[in-house]
Amino acid sequence: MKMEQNVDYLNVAYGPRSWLLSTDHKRIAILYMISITFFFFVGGFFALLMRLELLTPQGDLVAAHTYNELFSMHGITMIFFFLIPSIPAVLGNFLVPLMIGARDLAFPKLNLLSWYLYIIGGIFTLTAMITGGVDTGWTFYTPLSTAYSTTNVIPVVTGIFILGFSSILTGVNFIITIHKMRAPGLTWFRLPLFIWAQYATSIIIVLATPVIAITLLLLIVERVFGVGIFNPALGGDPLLFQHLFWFYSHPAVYIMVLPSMGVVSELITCFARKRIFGYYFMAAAIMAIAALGFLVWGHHMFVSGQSVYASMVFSALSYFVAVPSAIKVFNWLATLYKGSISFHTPLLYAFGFIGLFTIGGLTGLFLAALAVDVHVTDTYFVVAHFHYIMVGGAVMGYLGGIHYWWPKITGRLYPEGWAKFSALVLFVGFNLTFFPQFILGYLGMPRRYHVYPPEFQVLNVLSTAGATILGIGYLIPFTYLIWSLRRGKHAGPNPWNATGLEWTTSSPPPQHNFDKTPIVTEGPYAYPPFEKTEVVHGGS
Amino acid sequence: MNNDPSIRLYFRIGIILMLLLALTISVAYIDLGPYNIVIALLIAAVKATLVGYFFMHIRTSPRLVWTFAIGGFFWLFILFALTFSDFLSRPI
Amino acid sequence: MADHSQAAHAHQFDDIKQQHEADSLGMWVFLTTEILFFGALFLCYGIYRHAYPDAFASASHYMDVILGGINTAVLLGSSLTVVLAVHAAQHGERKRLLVFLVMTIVLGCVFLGIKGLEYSHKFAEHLVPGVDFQYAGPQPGAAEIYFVLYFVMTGIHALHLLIGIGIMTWLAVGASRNRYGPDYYAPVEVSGLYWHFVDIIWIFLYPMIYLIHVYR
Amino acid sequence: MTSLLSIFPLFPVEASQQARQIDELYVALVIIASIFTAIIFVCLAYFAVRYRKGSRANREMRHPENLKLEIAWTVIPLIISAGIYVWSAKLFFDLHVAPKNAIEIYVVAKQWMWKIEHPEGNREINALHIPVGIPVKLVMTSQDVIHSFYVPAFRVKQDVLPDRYTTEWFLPTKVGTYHLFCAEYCGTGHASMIGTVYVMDQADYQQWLAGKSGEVPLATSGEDLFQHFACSTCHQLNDMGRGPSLYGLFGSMVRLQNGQRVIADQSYIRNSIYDPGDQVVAGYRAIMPTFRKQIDPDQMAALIEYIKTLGAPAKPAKGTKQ
Ligand code: HEA
Ligand code: HEA
Ligand code: HEC
Ligand code: CUA
Ligand SMILES: [Cu+2]
Repeated sequence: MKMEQNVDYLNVAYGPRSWLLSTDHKRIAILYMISITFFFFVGGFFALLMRLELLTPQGDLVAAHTYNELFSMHGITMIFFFLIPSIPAVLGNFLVPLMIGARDLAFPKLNLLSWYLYIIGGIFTLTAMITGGVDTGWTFYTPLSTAYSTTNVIPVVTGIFILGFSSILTGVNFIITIHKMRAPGLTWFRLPLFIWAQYATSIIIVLATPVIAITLLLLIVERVFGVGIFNPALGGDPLLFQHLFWFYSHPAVYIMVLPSMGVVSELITCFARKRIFGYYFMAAAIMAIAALGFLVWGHHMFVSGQSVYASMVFSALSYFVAVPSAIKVFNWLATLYKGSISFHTPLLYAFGFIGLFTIGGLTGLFLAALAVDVHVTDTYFVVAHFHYIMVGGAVMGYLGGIHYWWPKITGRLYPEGWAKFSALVLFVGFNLTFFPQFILGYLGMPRRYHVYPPEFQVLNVLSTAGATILGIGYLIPFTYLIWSLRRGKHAGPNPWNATGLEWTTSSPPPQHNFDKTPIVTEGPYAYPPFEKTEVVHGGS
Repeated sequence: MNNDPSIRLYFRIGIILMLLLALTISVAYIDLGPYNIVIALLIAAVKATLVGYFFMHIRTSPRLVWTFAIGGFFWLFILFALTFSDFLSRPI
Repeated sequence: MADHSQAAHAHQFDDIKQQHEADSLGMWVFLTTEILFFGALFLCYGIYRHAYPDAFASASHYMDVILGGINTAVLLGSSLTVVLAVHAAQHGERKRLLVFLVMTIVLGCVFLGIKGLEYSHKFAEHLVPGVDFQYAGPQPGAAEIYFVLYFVMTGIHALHLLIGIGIMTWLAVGASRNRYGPDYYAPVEVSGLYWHFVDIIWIFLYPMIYLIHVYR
Repeated sequence: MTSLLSIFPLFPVEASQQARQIDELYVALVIIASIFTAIIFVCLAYFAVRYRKGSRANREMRHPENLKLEIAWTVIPLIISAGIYVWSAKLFFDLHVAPKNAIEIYVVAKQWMWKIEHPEGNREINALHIPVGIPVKLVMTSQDVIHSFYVPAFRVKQDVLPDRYTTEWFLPTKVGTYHLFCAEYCGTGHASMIGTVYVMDQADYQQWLAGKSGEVPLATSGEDLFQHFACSTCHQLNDMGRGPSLYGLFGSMVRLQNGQRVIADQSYIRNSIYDPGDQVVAGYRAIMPTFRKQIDPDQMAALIEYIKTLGAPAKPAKGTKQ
């Protein structure tokens, strides 16, 4: 075993320069992982304060204005600085070249630039938050954001604007890499679904992000110069802002969830030791979600004063995007059917994803139902819906992926017992936090309220209790994953006996990923028949 | 100057572009009611297509390039179509 | 042998051909984002022109159709010089490459000069929203939106052009050092794509901004 | 069971006609969602146990494709969705067509309060008194940012925008007091921009209207404003003045200079006064000055109510004077 001490991407070079100037996609992925974890805890910290305030109907912990800043900054950090970059910039960055048998992304320097843009954007936004905050909600609706808010709107928005370019660079990079750098024999329909998901996500990023960029730029212009692009008092139309905002932000929700779906497909097949059911439908569904996702943004504007006919069109289209999601859920189930399922932590997260995404998605149908949305829009029902998908779905998928590829990334195994325990804590805490919010919402409790009528208190207390459990649940993996860096068992190249090119190279992979370019001769998920599952390959 | 056929093509396209520019300016001075903008944008589209097709070599590019070029405009069309579907059917 | 033969491919690619294809596709994908970037502005323009047709028409009378026309011609001309530069690079005609690059830079600067002139007129006429806006015509509010969009759209376009000039200068320096040749001209070609795109944007901006009801 | 529901209610009170209908749709959705969730959770659990590694289950099915299944789970959700869509769209459309006999009440929102103006002249703040059994239509605008008028018990909500009228209607069916919330985030005081809706029976309502004596009906104060701002110098009884006569204007079809035709509703009149240049009546010159600075939203409501009283549409050919 001593011979195994070969050079990998982690020990080729040491020192901050070797990281901060690295163009190795694997190192950049680590940089991203550290940064988004930081922002996740910042966002979670805001969430905890919010939940504490909501323990009682009165505003006793923080003042109205502070509370408004809390949810704005919570939403902004979580969406823009955590969830959107989470899977693409960390797992995608690490795995896309590995999974397609390439030595790196097509444009490694742009990749590094993308991280720097992320950091610059983050510093802008973070500084602005610390030095005065922002209180517009993550949606920045005009004219509140341009003419009335007295907070640091401009620096925050500038930060997000810069971040947009970081996103775009990652997207362009992935698209070109997947098009041009696949290993010999790796045809499109031999790609793992994770790659399909990254590809679709990148397409969305590339087509949607420029629109939010220009919209935020116009917002800045309007605020700085006091002109009226979106301000009705000066002849503008605030609904135009909302259209432009949601043209990005609805597709953005698929930027957040598609990569998770890709992860889940990998996890399910690996731990059911079975080929994915309906591979072609799964790939097609991913692309369909990406494309149809662009047609439904108006469902955020049913009561905004948008024309009734437009609302009806957007509602109908929203149902179309639900269908490919249904296809995915059922195909995952069918993959488990007659599998040989072993319950490692990643699979628990995958189960969590499927269950919670289903609930979140189905309640999305409530919101897309026009008349019901009139009642529940801007209430906690919406808050519950999107946390179910984003926290219950996307974040679970991210954690599942982190656990699954942790051995590949670090060469170490995480402690299985603790990991299972924390997955359970998260699941319980999550449901306790957000299920009561569905009821609250239907009862009519508006969102973005820091004081509320006393009859809503019981459910709010439950929710806060859940959030506490959830917070602890997040601290456990944070702790043991760091612990495992030094103390974890050595993993070996393929601890899960998984298929996929990333498992054919050593863990952690060498600097240029593969000793020689792999040649692909079969489709993905070619799991051996069950009798032979004991066979361990790789090793050497 | 050599007489490489593609150079001659480039110059020819250049001249056509200038002629279209002249056309678009002169048409603008005629009152065609709502059709002025239609014609102006049509001419612009033709010019853009010429630049794209010949100068940017879409003509000889792989299909993928076509896809991205057209895809961008198609998505722009989506943005326009659905946004205008709101503004044109108001108020109700 | 000329310098360019040393142009080895970057480590992540298999060969120079793959690298070239990746570079050019990368630029196309980037241009796709640019279509939507400007497209969203065009949408704002479309919405407000639809809402305030008369105000836009009267406000556009403050534009100088001739200067705008000259600028269009300048940019169209620069597209021609760029494509000739790409052609020269491809065929290893080093001197002509340099000449066309310099011509492109000059034309780009002429465009910006004229644009600057027009901007200065707007300042003189108090037609700069947010800074100094006094508008005598009807519907000043809507007219102000027109001018905001005018400045934002042409401003961002000018910024793109400025970046383009920077890239062309960098290419010209490279060309003078013989960096490009038949087997390594991707940077010239890819930058050319960008330049043409900036030209295409202007092709649309010109009629949208300048040519509204000029017959009145 | 009922007692449990009264301690932990799952629905707000149903106090309007719409509330009932929306709750029905909601319950249907809950049932559909529960069925799907149940199917998925049961399958997950069952497969997890049955096909756990090492279990002695029959695993013969090596073909991970099945077109029929795929089509089934594409088409079934599609059909269900279509059903939900039609149902909800129908209700939604009805939410936007107020009955003709609805009382029209003006709502002006500002950071952070609701101002209500009844046609009878009664004004109230953060409170809305209405009679039971009669449809009410709110004509709403905002003085600053976007707000949203939300009464959970009625299941209605509509954003209130600056520089524009939006409307919302409901038919209260149950006497009582209900929450009024501002549902669109509008700045610091958003959470305290709340109020109470009082649904009263007819007699109480009449008494309430009368009780606040000294109120001048909106239309009357509108008439005063009409004189005060000297509108009548241009707008006279007939079209002989410099501007068109406003008699019979409300609800009629107006031909504009640019060839469009528009219905003269509240929004149109408001726009004609604030931005006279935007929609010029055919045959007139755009000489009317804007009154944006002079007339606030409350006065606007009064003026509109006054113009509404100026006779039914009588003249067929408006905007034909040359
Ligand atoms: C990752 C994030 C994510 C995802 C994937 C989704 C997915 C969906 N969302 Fe969600 N949504 C958000 C994040 C997300 N959303 C956020 C952040 C907001 C609020 C923003 C704000 O205002 O701050 C929001 C708000 C929001 C609204 C506006 C609510 C309002 O403000 O009034 C609507 C309305 O239609 C909606 C609908 C949907 C639908 C139909 C889907 C669909 O894609 C869901 C599809 C999935 C399924 C349907 C489940 C699986 C299918 C089955 C189990 C089979 C059965 C299916 C059928 C019978 C059809 N969402
Ligand atoms: C990816 C997106 C994401 C994620 C992960 C979360 C995570 C959480 N969210 Fe978030 N949320 C949003 C996106 C997200 N949210 C958005 C977009 C909005 C809308 C904003 C708006 O209206 O504009 C919103 C709004 C929102 C509200 C509504 C506020 C309101 O309308 O008034 C609430 C209320 O309960 C809430 C709660 C939570 C909780 C309890 C978590 C938990 O999952 C968080 C758990 C994590 C932790 C608790 C971190 C653990 C850390 C510690 C314990 C250490 C302490 C920290 C330090 C020492 C620095 N969120
Ligand atoms: C200087 C003369 C003048 C004054 C003063 C004036 N108006 Fe007008 N108004 C006009 C003219 C001319 C038109 C038709 C052209 C147009 O639509 O702008 C008009 C149009 C209107 C219309 C649309 C009528 C239609 O037939 O569609 C309304 C409503 C209106 N005015 C209300 C008012 C009110 C209320 C006031 C006072 C607060 C007022 N006007 C003051 C000249 C005037
Ligand atoms: Cu007013 Cu919220
Ligand atoms: Cu959405």
